[in-house]
Amino acid sequence: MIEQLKFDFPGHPSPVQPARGNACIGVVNSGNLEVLIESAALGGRCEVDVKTSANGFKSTWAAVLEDFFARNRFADIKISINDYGATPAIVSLRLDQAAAEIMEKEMR
Amino acid sequence: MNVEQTLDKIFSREYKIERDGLVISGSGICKGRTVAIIGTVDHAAIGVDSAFRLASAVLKVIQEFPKRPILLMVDTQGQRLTLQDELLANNAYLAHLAKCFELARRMGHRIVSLVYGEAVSGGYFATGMMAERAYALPDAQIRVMALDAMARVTKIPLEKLVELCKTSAIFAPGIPSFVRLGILEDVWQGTLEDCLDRALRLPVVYDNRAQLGRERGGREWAANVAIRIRVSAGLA
Amino acid sequence: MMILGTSSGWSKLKENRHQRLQRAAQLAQGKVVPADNVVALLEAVIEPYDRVCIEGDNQKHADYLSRCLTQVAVERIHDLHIVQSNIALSNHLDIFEKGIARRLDFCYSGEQGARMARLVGEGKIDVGAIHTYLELYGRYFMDLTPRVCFVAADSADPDGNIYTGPNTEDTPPIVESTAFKNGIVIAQVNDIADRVPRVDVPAGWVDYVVKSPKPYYIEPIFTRDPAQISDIQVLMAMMVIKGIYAEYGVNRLNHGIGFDTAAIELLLPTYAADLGLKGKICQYMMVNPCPTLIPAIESGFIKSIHSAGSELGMEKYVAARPDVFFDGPDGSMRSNRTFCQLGGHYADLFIGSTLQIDVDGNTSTATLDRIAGFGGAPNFGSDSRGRRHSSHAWLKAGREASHGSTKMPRGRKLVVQMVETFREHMQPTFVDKLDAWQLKDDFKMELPPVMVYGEDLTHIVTEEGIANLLLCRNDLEREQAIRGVAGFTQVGLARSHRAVENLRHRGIIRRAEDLGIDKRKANRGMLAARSIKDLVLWSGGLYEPPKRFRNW
Amino acid sequence: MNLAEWRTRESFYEATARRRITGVLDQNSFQEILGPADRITSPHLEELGFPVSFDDGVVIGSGLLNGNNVMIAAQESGFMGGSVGEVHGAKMTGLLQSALATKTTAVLLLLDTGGVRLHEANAGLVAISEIQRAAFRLREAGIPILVLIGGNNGCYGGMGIFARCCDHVIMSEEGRLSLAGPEVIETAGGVEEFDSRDRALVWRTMGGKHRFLLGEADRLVIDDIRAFRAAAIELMQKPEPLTLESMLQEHRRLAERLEAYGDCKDALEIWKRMGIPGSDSIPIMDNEAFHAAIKPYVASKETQEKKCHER
Repeated sequence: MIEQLKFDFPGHPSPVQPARGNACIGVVNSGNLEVLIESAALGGRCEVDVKTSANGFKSTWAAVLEDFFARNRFADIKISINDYGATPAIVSLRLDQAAAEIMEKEMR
Repeated sequence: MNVEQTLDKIFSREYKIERDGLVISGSGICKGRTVAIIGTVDHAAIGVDSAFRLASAVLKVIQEFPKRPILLMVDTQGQRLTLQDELLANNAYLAHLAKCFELARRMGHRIVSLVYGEAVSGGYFATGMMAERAYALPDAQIRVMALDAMARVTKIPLEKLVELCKTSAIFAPGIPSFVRLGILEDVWQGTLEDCLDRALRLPVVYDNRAQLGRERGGREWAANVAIRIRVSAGLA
Repeated sequence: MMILGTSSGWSKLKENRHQRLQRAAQLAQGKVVPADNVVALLEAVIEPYDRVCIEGDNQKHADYLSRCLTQVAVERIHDLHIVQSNIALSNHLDIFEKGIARRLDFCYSGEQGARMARLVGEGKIDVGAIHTYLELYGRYFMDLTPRVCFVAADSADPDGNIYTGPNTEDTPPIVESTAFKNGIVIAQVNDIADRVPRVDVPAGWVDYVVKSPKPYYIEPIFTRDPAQISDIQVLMAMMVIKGIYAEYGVNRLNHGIGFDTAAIELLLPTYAADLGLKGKICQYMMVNPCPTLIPAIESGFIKSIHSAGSELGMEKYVAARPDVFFDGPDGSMRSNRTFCQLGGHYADLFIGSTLQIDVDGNTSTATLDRIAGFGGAPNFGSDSRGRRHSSHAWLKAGREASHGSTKMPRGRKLVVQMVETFREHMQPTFVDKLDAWQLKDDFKMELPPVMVYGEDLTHIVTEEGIANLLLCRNDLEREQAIRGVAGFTQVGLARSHRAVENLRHRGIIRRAEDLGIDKRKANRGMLAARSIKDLVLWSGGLYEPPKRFRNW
Repeated sequence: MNLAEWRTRESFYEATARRRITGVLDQNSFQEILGPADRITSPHLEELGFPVSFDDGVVIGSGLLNGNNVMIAAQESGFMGGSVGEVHGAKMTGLLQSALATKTTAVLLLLDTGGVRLHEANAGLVAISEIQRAAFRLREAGIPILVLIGGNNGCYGGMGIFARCCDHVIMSEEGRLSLAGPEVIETAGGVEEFDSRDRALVWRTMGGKHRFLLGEADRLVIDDIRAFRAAAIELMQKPEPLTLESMLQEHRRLAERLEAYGDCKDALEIWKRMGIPGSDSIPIMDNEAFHAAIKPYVASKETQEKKCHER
């Protein structure tokens, strides 16, 4: 069954400005995930919605996401994830790719 | 009912068919209108040879009897599952058949299909589902895959599938599902002669299945998504 | 002459051997035994409580002979002591289930590990010890000398000269230990020919030759499809090349057989070449002819490879590259696990993957409910204390380990474990306690099955970076260095952030960015081959992959 | 092999649906329709407790191909085997309908699919039929549909039939185009009928080279996104007529195939019968060598049809 997790992070006080409205990275297949990153009016905060087929890893998700927001100066960003049992290494990689992608004007 | 018994009822015995392997072709008279008959028998597994024969029959009607309506009699267990069929590209033979039906439609032939035996997956897709309007007899069998096989492939427990089948037409085998999704226009009951006659009197449609599916509450997304796309593309 | 000794009869083994041969006299024509006579032959030449060695390698198996052994009458032949490096086939264990054999000394049991565990639990197998390859071969000549051995080979001539084919593997120590201690040597061959292409075992050492109904069982176990290498593995491989191979100038090494090291091999012609490392790293390798080595060989990276065994599909390629591989006068490869293990033990670096690493750096591939063993990895993956020759890499590692102490200069072997912090299904690689301890208790072993001991381990590479354990000054630092690359596992989360930052500052932990590696460039596009077909193209069509690896 | 040249290639087989699209189209020209942010996911997968994808495994939109307006769809290889469910299918049908309304130069379909998504069996089957119907309307209007096949799933089931209902098929050697998959045939007829683990057999039965040799693919290209793009540019303004004449031609071609190879049990026999010297080594030839080897013996689909026509 799919577990739904929601996380909320304070935005960065001097955030970077995304070049695009959204970007989507990754594929929902076994051991992988899809990350949709969007600009959203969230009063400066950041939100993450996770739907995952691997249940019981909330604290791991929290740690991975915390680390991600510590690396990136984001505010007013919404991230939505469809996960099919990816490891934290893959999750971090896809998050970084999504973050880089939304900062680029054109889609590669 | 076998094919002869069914045709007896539709055409009040005024028909003539030839059998070539698992393929039949011929014509009958329904309420004074001559209708071409093309179809398969004996739960045909459709391989390259049968697909080719069906296409020959369609092309013959197009060439010899312009605008004659076609009744497509369906009894198929699906495509034939052999290496040799795939080696010769069974998909190409079935595509060729589909294109022949499309050509017939363009050239003014009404096409009505009737599942009188069984209809399974790719075999139905390339035959009965090519018709302008598709019908079935009440005791016919239609499915994409049997539930136990589906459970095996999708790794969903069989009990769960059986339970979901009670409410969802999306994967439940059987005629009611295919009606609710708009794949079948209707089930023929009562006098079959009248049924065919009525079907041939309906206005020409191109593809009303998504709309029917939505009206009948079987599937909403097909119609809605197509509309949303047209909106997104700035067309509506 | 005065006789001081008390014993008489110094040739009992020889006399006993003669009796055995006599019993089997009717079953052979010369040395050739028809396949149908093999069960009777085994009943004639084997005696209860004998020590029997069955050739079970990584590649070739005396599978027909071992199957025949399951068919002997248990009232005639029982309580055998089997010595065998690799328990790979179900019939290897059937003989224990039936009571034909009882005691077992071995190295590796792989896929049979779970059944082995069950039989040990039921008291059907009495395990002497789980060895490394070199240990077991050594004991063939010490206290575990076989009375009878079964070997497998490609062909034999009617006199009994044997050609092993490219998979010589374990045959030499098995035959030599048996034949020179008056044992019985039985060879299963795929073919009996008038002349063999080359003589790998002289006829004089061989007693019986059997043409098996089917060729010996062989699996392409070292073939890694580049299509399955992930971006993360590419990233880790880039870190290894830049952060370890280039840093130490590693030229003589052994690679494990996983996808991680396959990624390194496939980055040599691209990433490593771009870094100008050709001719500076990876010139001499002790490794099976893994197909993923082809691009590096073809681009001139690798000068020489010695192999423990061959690999299915690589025969023509290996034969066409005699400057790189060890090929016989007949043109085909000659492998030898003993020498490959020996060379690898004295090389400058071992790198491979593992399933678990604890906070002391002990690693293990043992999993619960299985008794598997490690084969050759512990010999490759340990410091060679007897080494007396120097090299740049060895001395540099030694200097790092000595922390500037000037007393006695000495080198260190680089022993690297390359892992992702989580395996599939979110199994953490880093753990507080290895499953090996549980296994030790469950099966009442004397030692937990550890593959690489922490004291031998010098580097850990994960997607998070490289931990150089040589530079750690004490156990506390070492533990933090390990935690510092353990990612989001519990072990990793329990790190001291301050300590880890300090280690990073001192270059003990190095992240991709510290090494100047752009993570976004770490993708499969860097690989010199992305599919088996690419490998075939690199080989000019010489590599003939088994059918199951093809998509063309 | 020239490593420098090889390194400039970008594998179509390995690329995601989005990357295939942006690589095939003119740079920066792709405009996605109903993208991930619209979150049109499959309600049926969700109900069954399976992970969903924001685009339900198919990316659709418009863009430019060599400066011409085209519409394009690409199935995502990794999501549910590229299978067609209700939403997935409706997106493709809607795209084709929009292409008809906007009269684009061509439609490109990058298919990578096992066919019907069994989790949505009935809805998936009719979805493919609706895609097909919409495609026929487009062809009637003279707008060519190009099918590109070179992904991991090949193109099977109803979509395999559909692909050959379009104007042109462009394949790589890695691509497969067929109806029933190897595993399905093995399940039905046993391993003696079809050993699905024998991948060489799978590819010489269903793969790009054999399909090209039979005339089932118009172009056989190397596994490089740019090669697919070049072939698409070449064919995008060449609609295939669907007329009585063209159908009779195709009918004759298929009759000849049955006649010539109907008794063959392996592609190797067919290739031998085609008279290609060294046909046994066809699987191992690179694209260039393959085209050179077969040229004198196998007419392209176009010339085959021309020949039929002349008769």
